[in-house]
Amino acid sequence: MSGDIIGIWIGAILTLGIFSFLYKDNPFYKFSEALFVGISAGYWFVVTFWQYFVPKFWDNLSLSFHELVANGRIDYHWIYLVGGFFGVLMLLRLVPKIGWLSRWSLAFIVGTTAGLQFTRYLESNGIRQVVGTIKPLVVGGNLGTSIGNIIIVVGTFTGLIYFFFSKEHKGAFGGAARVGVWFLMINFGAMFGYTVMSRMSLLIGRMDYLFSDWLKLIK
Amino acid sequence: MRREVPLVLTAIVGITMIIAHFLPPLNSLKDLFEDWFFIIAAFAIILGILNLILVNGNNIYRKQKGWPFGVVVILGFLIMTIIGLGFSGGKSFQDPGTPFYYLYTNVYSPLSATMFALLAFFVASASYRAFRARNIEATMLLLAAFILMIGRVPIGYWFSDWLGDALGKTADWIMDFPQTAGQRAIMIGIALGVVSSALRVILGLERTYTSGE
Amino acid sequence: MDEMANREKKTLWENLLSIDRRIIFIFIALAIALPLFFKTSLKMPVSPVVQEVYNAIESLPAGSKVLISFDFDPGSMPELQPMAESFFRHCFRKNLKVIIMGLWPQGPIQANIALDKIFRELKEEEKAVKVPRYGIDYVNLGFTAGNEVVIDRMGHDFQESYPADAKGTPLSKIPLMQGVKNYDNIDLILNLSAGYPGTQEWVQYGVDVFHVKLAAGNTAVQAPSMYPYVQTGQLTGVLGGMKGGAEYELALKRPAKAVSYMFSQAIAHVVICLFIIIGNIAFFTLRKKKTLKLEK
Amino acid sequence: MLNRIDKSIPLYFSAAVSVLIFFIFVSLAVGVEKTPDPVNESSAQIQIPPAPPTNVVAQDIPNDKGGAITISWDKSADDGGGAKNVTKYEILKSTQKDAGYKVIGNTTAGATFFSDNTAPNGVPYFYKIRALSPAGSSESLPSAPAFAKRQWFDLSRLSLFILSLIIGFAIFYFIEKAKSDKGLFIRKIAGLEAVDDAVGRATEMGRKIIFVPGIMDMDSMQTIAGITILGRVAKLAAEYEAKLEVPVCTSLVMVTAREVVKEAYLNAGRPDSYNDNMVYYVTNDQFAYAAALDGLFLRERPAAVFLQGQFYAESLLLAETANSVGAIQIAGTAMPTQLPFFVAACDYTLIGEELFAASAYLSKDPKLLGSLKGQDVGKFIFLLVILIGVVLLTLNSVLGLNLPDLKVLFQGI
Repeated sequence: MSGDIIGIWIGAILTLGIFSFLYKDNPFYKFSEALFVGISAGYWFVVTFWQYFVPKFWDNLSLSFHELVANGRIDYHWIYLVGGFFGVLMLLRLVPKIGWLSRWSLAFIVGTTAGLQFTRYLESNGIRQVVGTIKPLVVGGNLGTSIGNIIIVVGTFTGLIYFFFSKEHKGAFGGAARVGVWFLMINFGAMFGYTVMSRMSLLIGRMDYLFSDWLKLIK
Repeated sequence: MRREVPLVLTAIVGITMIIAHFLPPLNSLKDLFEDWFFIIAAFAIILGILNLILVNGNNIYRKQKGWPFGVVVILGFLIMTIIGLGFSGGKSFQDPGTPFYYLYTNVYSPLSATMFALLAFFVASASYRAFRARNIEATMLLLAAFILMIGRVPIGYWFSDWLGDALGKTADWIMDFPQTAGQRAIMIGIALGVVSSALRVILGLERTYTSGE
Repeated sequence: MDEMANREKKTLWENLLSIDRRIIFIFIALAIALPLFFKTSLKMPVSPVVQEVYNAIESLPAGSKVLISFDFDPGSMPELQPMAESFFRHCFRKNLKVIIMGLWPQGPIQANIALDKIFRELKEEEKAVKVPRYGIDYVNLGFTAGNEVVIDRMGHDFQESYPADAKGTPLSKIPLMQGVKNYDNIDLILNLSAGYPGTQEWVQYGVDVFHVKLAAGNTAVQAPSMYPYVQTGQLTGVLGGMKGGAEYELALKRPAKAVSYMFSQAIAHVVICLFIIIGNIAFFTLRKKKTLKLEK
Repeated sequence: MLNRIDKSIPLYFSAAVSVLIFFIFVSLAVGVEKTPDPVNESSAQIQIPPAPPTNVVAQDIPNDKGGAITISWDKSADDGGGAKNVTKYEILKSTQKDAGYKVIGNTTAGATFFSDNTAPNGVPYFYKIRALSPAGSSESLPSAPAFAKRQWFDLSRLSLFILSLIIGFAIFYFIEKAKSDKGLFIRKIAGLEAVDDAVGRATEMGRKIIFVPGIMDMDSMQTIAGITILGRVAKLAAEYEAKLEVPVCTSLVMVTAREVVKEAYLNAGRPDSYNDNMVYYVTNDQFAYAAALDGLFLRERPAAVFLQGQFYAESLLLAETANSVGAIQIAGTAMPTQLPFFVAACDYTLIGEELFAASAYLSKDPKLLGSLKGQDVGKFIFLLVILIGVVLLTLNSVLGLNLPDLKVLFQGI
């Protein structure tokens, strides 16, 4: 029980330490910041070890090792050694003379990312959004939907025109691009306004922590 | 070897990933490569940690300005790591009752949540500065933000059910139509940007990170 | 007009335009903190998307299995933790079996924090109700890396992603997991999500492929992009941010944190809007003055 | 200018024609949509045990690597109707039509299909569905035999494949073409025009440039785009002899960014000015990283801050703090949720696609600029699809016609 109380005191003091940044930079904030950096680096190191390294690498290899010892069979889990190989290449950066070998691992990562995201974005960001925009401009007897559809089609169309790089924004093309910018602005404003709610609730959460969990002023 | 292997490797892996998307027997390559990525990242984190210790250790050694905070960074890291790896029951290090869980809930979590909560203040100061009706574009930004801010909370209901409903509905309408339209244009543009960058990377046109020396 | 007064006024507006942001910070802090001390609950209708989530749980017979995926971290606690608590309250009240998992590393810890609180509450308030037992009434599978791939693999067999629970007990030895092979044996999936991977991935890889029944709680930022899925029925319902959490508490007839927070929320919004209005008045007053000067 | 537009017209035209041909081709392939069979709900008598499920159909799951069969059926009349007492369905499988059935799984009431992922390729299986209620159970007739097949090409992704080819080819074509075509027009991007000024200002003031490549790892294209921009900025910084600092969030980004910055200094002819300490790791944690950067901004008071990459909620934490110390800020991200904050708090913001165009734009390399023109062809195709699709649907709606819905083309996606 007392451990909990000490814990809340620690948490509350660190909370105030971060908030003190709003006034100005000060040793209290610097301490909280330094502790945060250290603790979080440790946190992710531990998480990486137990939740990535062990299950993805160690467990897979020990599985295939057991299979080899028990049945003399070479099973497909050995393939995770390739990942380990690239991982070790990364660590070779610590040896200046052969550090350049780490670029092989970078090349593998960058190639994978480029290939994966090529199709992923074209599909989910490109085609899905295009399909979503194909709507009839006039829907019989439903003025609201008609207006909504017209706005979506016009907004997407002109917004996309804004992004053209190889045409000068002049004349009718420039006019369309201008309308496109209006839609982008409405999008930004709306997203901003929408997010305010969520940001305020974060602060409410912290205030509640201070006033009810720590000071017990609110029951 | 130094120059060619990375370029060729990037191209081969990239093209394989694209093709694998269309050939069902190769679909699982994606999962495998992602697992490999996690393994590489897990190895690589050691580089980052060494760098962190080196930078802070250096500050302490040379007694540079603010060096005591370097001590805090290194101590924080060591405590969390030693407890997490050695004294919190291995894989179940996140279970309630472990020392790791205690540090998580009482140190990591409050720091993280408070940092996030600073946004409440910054949202206010940024909107005060940025939302001025300077021209048509800025006015649209301002109006959309204003209506959404009012419409999303039940302020209108203080006065009357009707007003609350009308404000909420206007806010929903903006989100559903003009907002969606702008968002779509951005997203489609991004799709093409990614496709083009990915292709430049695969073709070896943008290769700053794998050539040289 | 008096020269002096004119100059003074001008400086006032100018000061307002380039106000020290710390003054805004104080107002925001007060706007959030003070209302917390008043027990005011705002009039608020329970919106249909929230009611749908409530109905989805309410309609399950006792003993049904519910999978809750915790896909968020402490940063989103104020928004999602009240929802998590409400979900647990509702599930345990209905005697449902709860399986917890996480696509975010910190998710399962958040689940433990919520459970901790609920159990204490149960012990204090409703002594008659038995506290749920681990392995029989609920189980925490923990986190596993792989994002949407995890969702896909679990559709074939939970074992592919989770050979054991978070404590390392093999699933085959956990009573609750008997007869649970994949989503076919789960009656409802709940997802608490603050980003990627989250509700969108559950819809695309869980609902679209394996046709599970899914309801979600989201941060206010993310919720609007989920409404289209609710329209098409891919998602049963969604709780959006603190407001969604508050509405759910009202639906559950057990107002808790989220409801009491809504007052602060509203006041803070009013304060920001007032600042924006003041900023614009100052801006236009100054601009008018400048043009007048130019005309002279 | 006119001349250039003229030259590009045939290309836009041929792109349009190929898209149209593709539409016609796929429309024919997709064919007319089947109307679903009406569900038979007439026999609502109270029966014990429940009425059996009917119309059991087993099929290979299309477009997969094999090993799976999907089974569908019509609900028992007592599921949702009649006695309403069906609690669940069991799925039975056998290699013979009349014997040897074993339960392989179950579903809740109301379900009408099940995927069997344990069917080896090429082996025919029969399936039955058993409806269970407290009063008893009843089995359906067996399905026709089905066997799992491996498909080599995923036909549901055909339209994506063709589109990838067209856009990929367009980009490739313009990269090649740009090698000879010197006068390629690219519109001004304000945020990128300001890069020179920002670096110059940092040099004059003798203050630092801080470059933040987002908080994600190298498995994001946005991070990669951010790092290529870092390459251009580092080269400028080397030329101007400005001080550059790059705090990063993951180890892989640290390693990559070091390569890039080192290379840039080498290319600028100042390899001696480079040292590894310019790029350093802070922590993998989103908010701890933001806390460290905010402290850094206040203490160093940088003259210019670049925020280029994938950002989440920390976007405004960084931008507002950098703004408060008077730094010129050039931000860029493809995260639609964070763009509003950059737009509100930064001097310049690269919006979505502009982030990916930035490195090409800054390099002024004709080949890279050519790829931007290729992207425009992609946009043109998308605009065309939207336009045609909208016109067809509107005609249908206004005139009551029955023209094809272009959405059909992308059904599988």
